[in-house]
Amino acid sequence: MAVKDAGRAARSANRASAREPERQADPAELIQLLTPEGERVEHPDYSLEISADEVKALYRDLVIVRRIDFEAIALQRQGELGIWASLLGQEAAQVGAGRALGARDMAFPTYREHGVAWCRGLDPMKLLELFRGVSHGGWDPTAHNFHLYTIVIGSQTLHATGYAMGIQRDGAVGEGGEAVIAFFGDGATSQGDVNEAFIWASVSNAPIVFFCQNNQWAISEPLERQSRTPLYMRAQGFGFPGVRVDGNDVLACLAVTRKALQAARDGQGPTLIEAFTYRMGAHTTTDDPTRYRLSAELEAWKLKDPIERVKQYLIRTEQAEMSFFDEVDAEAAAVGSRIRAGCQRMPDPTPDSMFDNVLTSETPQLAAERAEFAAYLDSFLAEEGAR
Amino acid sequence: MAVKDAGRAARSANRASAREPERQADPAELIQLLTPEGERVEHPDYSLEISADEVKALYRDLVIVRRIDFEAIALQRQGELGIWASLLGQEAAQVGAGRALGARDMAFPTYREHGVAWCRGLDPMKLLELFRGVSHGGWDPTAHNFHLYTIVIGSQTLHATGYAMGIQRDGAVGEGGEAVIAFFGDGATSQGDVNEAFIWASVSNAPIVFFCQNNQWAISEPLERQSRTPLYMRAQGFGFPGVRVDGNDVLACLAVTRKALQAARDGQGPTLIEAFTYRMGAHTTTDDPTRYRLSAELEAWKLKDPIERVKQYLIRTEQAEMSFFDEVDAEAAAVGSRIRAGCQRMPDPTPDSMFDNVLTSETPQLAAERAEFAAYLDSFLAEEGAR
Amino acid sequence: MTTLTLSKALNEGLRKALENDPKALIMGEDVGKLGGVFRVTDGLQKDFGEARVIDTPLAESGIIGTAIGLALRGYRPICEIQFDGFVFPAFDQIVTQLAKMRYRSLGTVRLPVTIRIPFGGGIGAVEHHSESPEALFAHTPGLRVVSCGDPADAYTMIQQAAACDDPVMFFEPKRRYWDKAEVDTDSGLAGALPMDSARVLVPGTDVTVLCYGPMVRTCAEAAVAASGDGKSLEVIDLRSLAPLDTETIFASVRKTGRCVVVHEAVVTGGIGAEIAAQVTQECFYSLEAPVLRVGAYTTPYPPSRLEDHYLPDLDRILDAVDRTFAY
Amino acid sequence: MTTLTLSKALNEGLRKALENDPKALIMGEDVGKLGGVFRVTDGLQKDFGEARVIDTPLAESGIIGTAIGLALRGYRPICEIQFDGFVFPAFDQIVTQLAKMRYRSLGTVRLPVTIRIPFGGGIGAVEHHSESPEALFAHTPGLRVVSCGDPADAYTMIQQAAACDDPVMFFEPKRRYWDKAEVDTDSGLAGALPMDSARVLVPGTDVTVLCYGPMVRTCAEAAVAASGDGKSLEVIDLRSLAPLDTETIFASVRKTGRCVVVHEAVVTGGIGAEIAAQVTQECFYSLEAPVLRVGAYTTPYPPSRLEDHYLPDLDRILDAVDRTFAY
Ligand SMILES: Cc1ncc(C[n+]2csc(CCOP(=O)(O)OP(=O)(O)O)c2C)c(N)n1
Ligand SMILES: Cc1ncc(C[n+]2csc(CCOP(=O)(O)OP(=O)(O)O)c2C)c(N)n1
Ligand SMILES: [Mg+2]
Ligand SMILES: [Mg+2]
Repeated sequence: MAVKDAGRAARSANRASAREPERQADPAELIQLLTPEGERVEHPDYSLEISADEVKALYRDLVIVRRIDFEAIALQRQGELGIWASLLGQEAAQVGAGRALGARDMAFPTYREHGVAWCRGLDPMKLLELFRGVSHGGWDPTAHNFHLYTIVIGSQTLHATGYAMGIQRDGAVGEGGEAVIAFFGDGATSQGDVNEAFIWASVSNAPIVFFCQNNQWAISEPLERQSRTPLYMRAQGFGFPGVRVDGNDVLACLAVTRKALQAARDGQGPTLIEAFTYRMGAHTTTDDPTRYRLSAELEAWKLKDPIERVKQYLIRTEQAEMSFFDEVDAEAAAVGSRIRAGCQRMPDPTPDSMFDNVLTSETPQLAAERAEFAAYLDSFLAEEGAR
Repeated sequence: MAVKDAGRAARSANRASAREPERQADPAELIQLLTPEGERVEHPDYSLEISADEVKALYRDLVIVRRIDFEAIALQRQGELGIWASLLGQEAAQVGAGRALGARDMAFPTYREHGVAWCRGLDPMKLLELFRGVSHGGWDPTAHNFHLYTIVIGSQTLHATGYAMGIQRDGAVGEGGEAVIAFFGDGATSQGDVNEAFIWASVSNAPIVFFCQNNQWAISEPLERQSRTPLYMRAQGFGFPGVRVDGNDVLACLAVTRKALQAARDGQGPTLIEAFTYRMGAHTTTDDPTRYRLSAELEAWKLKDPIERVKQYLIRTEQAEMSFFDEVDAEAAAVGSRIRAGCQRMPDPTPDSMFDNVLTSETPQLAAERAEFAAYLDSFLAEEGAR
Repeated sequence: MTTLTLSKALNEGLRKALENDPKALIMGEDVGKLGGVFRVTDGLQKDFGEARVIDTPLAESGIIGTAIGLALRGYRPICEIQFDGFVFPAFDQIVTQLAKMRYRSLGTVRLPVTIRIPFGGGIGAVEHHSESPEALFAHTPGLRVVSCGDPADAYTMIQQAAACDDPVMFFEPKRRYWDKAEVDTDSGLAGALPMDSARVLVPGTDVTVLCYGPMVRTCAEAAVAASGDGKSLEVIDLRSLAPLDTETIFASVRKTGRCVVVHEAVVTGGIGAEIAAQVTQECFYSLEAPVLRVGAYTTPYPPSRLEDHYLPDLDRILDAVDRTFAY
Repeated sequence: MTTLTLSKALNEGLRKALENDPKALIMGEDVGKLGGVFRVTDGLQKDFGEARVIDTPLAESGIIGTAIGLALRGYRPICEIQFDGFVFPAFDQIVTQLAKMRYRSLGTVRLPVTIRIPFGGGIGAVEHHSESPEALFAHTPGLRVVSCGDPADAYTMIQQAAACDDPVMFFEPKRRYWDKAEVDTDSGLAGALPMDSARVLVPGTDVTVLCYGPMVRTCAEAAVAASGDGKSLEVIDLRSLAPLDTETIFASVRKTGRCVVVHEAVVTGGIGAEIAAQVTQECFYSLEAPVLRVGAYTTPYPPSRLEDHYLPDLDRILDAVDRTFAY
C-alpha cells in the first residue's frame, strides 16, 4: 500500500521530469561532412581539404582498429583476455580525433580509446596486456604522447587540464604551440572531476580540447540519466565553445577536432566537442545489453556505420579500386593474426615484479616483504624438491 | 634566470587568459526593483505587490540581522567567540531569500546565512554556540526547516537536492507543493559537488532553488579565479534557468526567489539564482582583506548598501515615520544586548558530552572509553582532595 | 531453507527491506534494468518502481550526497557503489557529512544510509576493481563497518543494515557472490545474531584465526587442512569491523594464546593492526606469540595475473599459523 | 642560525625549493596575495610570479588532479590543502591516481607532487579544522607520509619533500606554526637527516615514547616531567609515518622494554595500531608491557571548548607511561 503510494509519487515525479529525452541529434546542430550514404557535404564553418590518399589512409585506420577490436573480443571469449571494452561503432570519432593530433600534442584516453592508441602509434599488444591482466598499462606516456588508460571515470580530464597548464608555463602556446586532448564519455560528464576540469581549463584558458564520445550509454544508463540538454551545451555555461559533431563521420571529426586543437594551440583556450555516436557492442565483454536496450536501436545505428560510408564515398567518387579494399582487409587480417598470436604467447609477469615501482626507491619495509615472499616461494620449491 | 623564463611564460599565459574580468553586473541582466537611491523600479518579469507594512518588516529584518552580526564581531574581539563569519553587505540577499520561503520549504545554508536563520526563526544563540565552540550547530533542522550549517564547501547542495528528491517521492510537488533552497557562495561553484547537484537536480527535475550569493570573493580569491562567465549562466548548460538579481536589493531578491520557489513547487524543476552582492567585511574575523583587495572597491559598494536604500524608499514614499526607524533601532539594540549577555553566560558543555551522539546506540568500546575518561578525570579530583 | 548464492541472498534481503519499509530506497549506477553489474538488485526496479530503485547519474559523491538528503527527508537509502575502487569520489561525503551529521546535530539527525560495496579481489579484474578499503572507514568514528562471509549472513545482515538507524558501510565479498549455501528466508530478524557480533565459525583450541568477508571461507578451509596436521584452529568471522566484537575475540585468544588475523587488505595500517594492538593490550599475559597478520603486501593491487601471489591464501594462512608456534 | 617560527621556516624552505628548481610550483586556495591562511606562502607569489605560485579555483580534487597533470609535464607542484578536513574532496585523486600512477606505468612515470596539509587541533577552531587524517594515507601504498615537529625540521623536510620524486603527504602541525626555534638556513640538504628517518629527540632508558607533529613538543615536555619522578623516557620523533623507521623504533624498544605511542588522531585504526602490531611482533621477548596508545577517543572531533579533553596532553601521556609500569 505505502509502497504503492511511493510508486505513484514516483511516477508523478517521473512525469514531472519527462522532458523529451534528447537522443536524436538535431541535424541543424550536428556537424557533418560525410552522410551515412557516403555523400560529401559542405559545412560553412568546417571546410576540409582532403586528398584521396588521405581519405584512404583514414579508411585503413578505421578498418584496422575495428579488426583489432574484433580480435580482442574473440581473445576474451577464448579466455586469453580477462575483459575487453569494445570501441565498435566509435571508430570514426577516435580515428578522426586521433589523426587530428600533431606529434607534439598530448592525448589523455579513457579505457576505450583503442582507435586513438592506434593513431598515436601505440602497439596494440600494450592494450592487450592491460585487459589480459599482465599489466595496468605500463607503457611510457611520453613515447607516443599518449597517456595511460584511466579507469576511474573522469579523473584524466583534470590530468589533461594540468598538463595543458604546463604547456602554458613552458610558453608553448601561440606560434607552433602544443595542445592537449582529453577523452571521456557521456556518463563521465556527471562526475565532479570533469566539471572541475571545465572550470580550471576555462579560468586558466588552457590549450585543451575536451572530446566527449557520447555513445548514448553509460553501461545500462541512457543519456537522460546524465543530462536533459545536449552535452555540448555544457561548455557555454563555463565560458568556452561547445560543438556537436557526427561521431560516425570521420571527416567531420577530423575537421572539428583539428580546428579546436588549432584554437587551443593559438591560445584561444578550451573547446568541448561532443561526438554524437553509438556504442554498437556491449559495454564490455562481461556486459549484456539485451537487459536494458532494444535491438531496434542498434539496427537504426547500423545504417550510420562509420566505415561503410567512407567505403561508399571512395567507390562513388572512384577514388579507390576494389583492390584497395582487399589490400586493407588483408592488412587488417595480418594485424589481427599478429596480435592473436602475440596474445597467446604473452607471458605472465614474474611474481616478484609485483613489488616493483611502488616508489622511486624501495623502502626497507617493502624490501623485507619482497625477501619474505621470495623465501616463502622457495619453501614450496624446497618441498617439491623433497618429494 | 629559468625562474625569469617561467615568469615570462606565466605572464603570457596570464595574458592569454585575460578575458575582461566579469565583475560589474551588466544592468541589462541584473534584476532590480529598488535602486541604490531607493527608487522603486519595475521589471517586466518580476512584478511585486508589496504593502508598506511588508516593506517595513523587511527593513526590520535587515537592521536586526546586521545588528546580530555586529554584536557577534564584537563578541569575537572580546574573546567570547572563537571566530565569526560576517554577513555584512549580504543582508538583502539573505532576508529576501529567507522571507520568500514558505513554512514547509526547507533551507540548506552554508556557514554565513545568519540572515536566513533569523527569517526561519532560529535563535541566534544557536549560531553563537557554533562560533564559540560550544557545539557544531546542534539545532534540530526540522524545528525551523533550516538545516545545520555546512562548512565543507558545496556539500550541502547535494543534501538539498536529495531532500528535494524526497519531496518528489512524497508526492509533495504540484498543488500546495514544497520546495528546497540551497545556499552557497561564488567560490563554491568550482566544487564538483555543486556541479553534481546541478546535474542531479536537472535530471530528476527536483523542486529546488540554488541560491548563490556572489559576494565577489572566496576569502582572497576574486570571482575571476572561479569563472570567466557570469555565474548565473552556468545553469543553461545544465538545462535549467539561471537569473542574476541585485543581491543588495531585498525586494528583487524576494520577488525572484518567490518566483523560483513557486516554479519548483509547481514541478517546473530547479532554478539558479545568482545574487550579485558584496562581502563588505572580512571573510571571517581572522581574515585580513587589506592583503588582497583595495578599499576603493568597498567604498563603491557602500553606495549600494542594502539597508540604506530601503530606508530612503520608506522615507521618500512616506511609508514610515522617523519614529519607526528609532523603534527598529531600539529593537535591534535589545536583540543585541540579549545575545551579548546570553553569550557571556553561555556555559561550556560537560566534558563527558563529547562521547554523546556518535551512533544511535553507544558501542561497548565507546562506553569503555567514556568510563576510562571519567575515571581519569576523577583521579585528578582525588589528587586535589588528597592535597 | 532454500539454496542461494551470496548475491541472490543479498537480492532477497534487499527485497525484504523494500517490502518491510516503504521508506527504504535503493540507489546507484545501473541498479535498475541491469540489476547491478553483479545482479544484486536484479528485478527490484521492476517490482518497486523507479522512485524506489533509483538509477543515478554517474557520480559517487552525488549518490551519497543525495542519499544524505533523502535520509534527512525521512527515507532510508541503500546505496550501491559499483566497485570498491570507486568509493573514493564519495569519500568526502561519507567522512565529513554522513559520519558526522548525527554528532554535529547533537543527535537530532539520524542518517539511516547503507552503502553497499563489492570488495576484494580474486576475480581477475582490471585495476580499481579489487580493492579492500574497509580500514579507512573503520578509522572514521560515526560509521558502522560490516562484512558478510556467506549467503546466510548476507541475507540477514543486509536487512539489519537497512534497518539500522546509523550509517552502515556494507562490504560484500565480490569473489564469493557465486558461493551457494542454505538460507532460511522464512525466519525474520528477531532471533538473528546482531550485525555487530562476531561468530565463532569453527571452534578450536590452539590458534585463534580472525577473518571477515572473502577470507572466511579460506580460513575455514585452512582449519580443515590444519586439523590434518593436528592443529586445532578457532576460526572467527568478525562480521563487524567497527565496532569490533572484542569480547568474542579476547575470550578466544585468552583460550588459545595465539592469534592470526587474515584479510585481503594491505597489512600495513589494516584492520589487523588495530586487532593486534588491542589483543596484545588485553590478552598480554595469555599470549604465547605475537599476533601475526596475513594480508596484502605494501603495494598497490597488482595486475590480476599476479593476484594469487598478492592475496592471502590457504598456504599463507597455514604458514602464519606455523610461525605462531615458532615463538 | 636565525630564530624562526615553524610557519616562517616552512616559508623559507618553500622559497629555497622555488629558487633551486625552476620547475617547482606552489598551488592552492589563497596561496597568492594572502600567502595562505597561515601565511606559509607569504610573499612567494610576489617574488616568483603567478605562474609559479598559483591561486587555484576552490576545489581540492581539481588542485590535486591538475597537479598530477603538471607533474606529467615535468613540473613539481607543491599543493596546499587549506585545512586537514578539506583534503577529502581530493581523496580520490590522491589514492587512485597520485599513489598508483608510478606502479601503473611500470615506473615510466614519476609524480613529484607534495601535498602540504596543516593538521591537528588545539587552536580553538570550528568543525573540520582540527582533523588528523594521516593514517588514511599511511594505509595507501605509493605515498610517502611525513610530518615535522619543529621549525628546523620544517625547514629541511619541506625541501626534501619538494626534491623527492615520489608523492609526499606533508603534515604540518598547525598549532605549532607559531613555535619559535633556531634554524640553520645556510646549511643545504646535503648533511641533513633523511626525510624518512626517525630522530631520537630525548634519549632515555625506561620507556620509549613515539610521536610526531604536534605531539613532539608535548612528549618532550612529558619527558622532563617524568624525569622529575625518576622515570627516563626516550622520546622519538617519527617524522616519517610511511615508511616507518622501524630500525630506530625497534632498537629503542628492545632497550627500554616499554613503548607508548602518542598522536592526536583517533586511536582506533591510527598509526599507533600499526606501530603496536609491528613492535609486538619484532620485540616480543623484550616487551615488559603491551604497547600503549594515547590519542583521540573514537568520536568525531568535538566542539573546540572540549578539545583539551579530547586531545592527548602531558598528563595523559604520563598516565600511559605509569600504566606501562603496572604490567
Ligand atoms: C568513478 C567510477 N565509477 C564507476 C565506474 C564503473 N564504470 C566503468 S565504465 C562506466 C560507464 C561509463 O560511461 P561513459 O562515461 O559514457 O563511457 P563509455 O563506457 O560509454 O565509453 C562505469 C559506471 C568507474 N569506472 N569509475
Ligand atoms: C572543501 C573546502 N575547502 C576549503 C574550505 C576553506 N574555505 C572556507 S570558506 C572558503 C571560501 C568560500 O568562498 P565562497 O564560496 O565564495 O563563500 P563566501 O565565504 O564568500 O560566503 C574557503 C576556501 C572549506 N571550508 N571547504
Ligand atoms: Mg557512454
Ligand atoms: Mg564568496
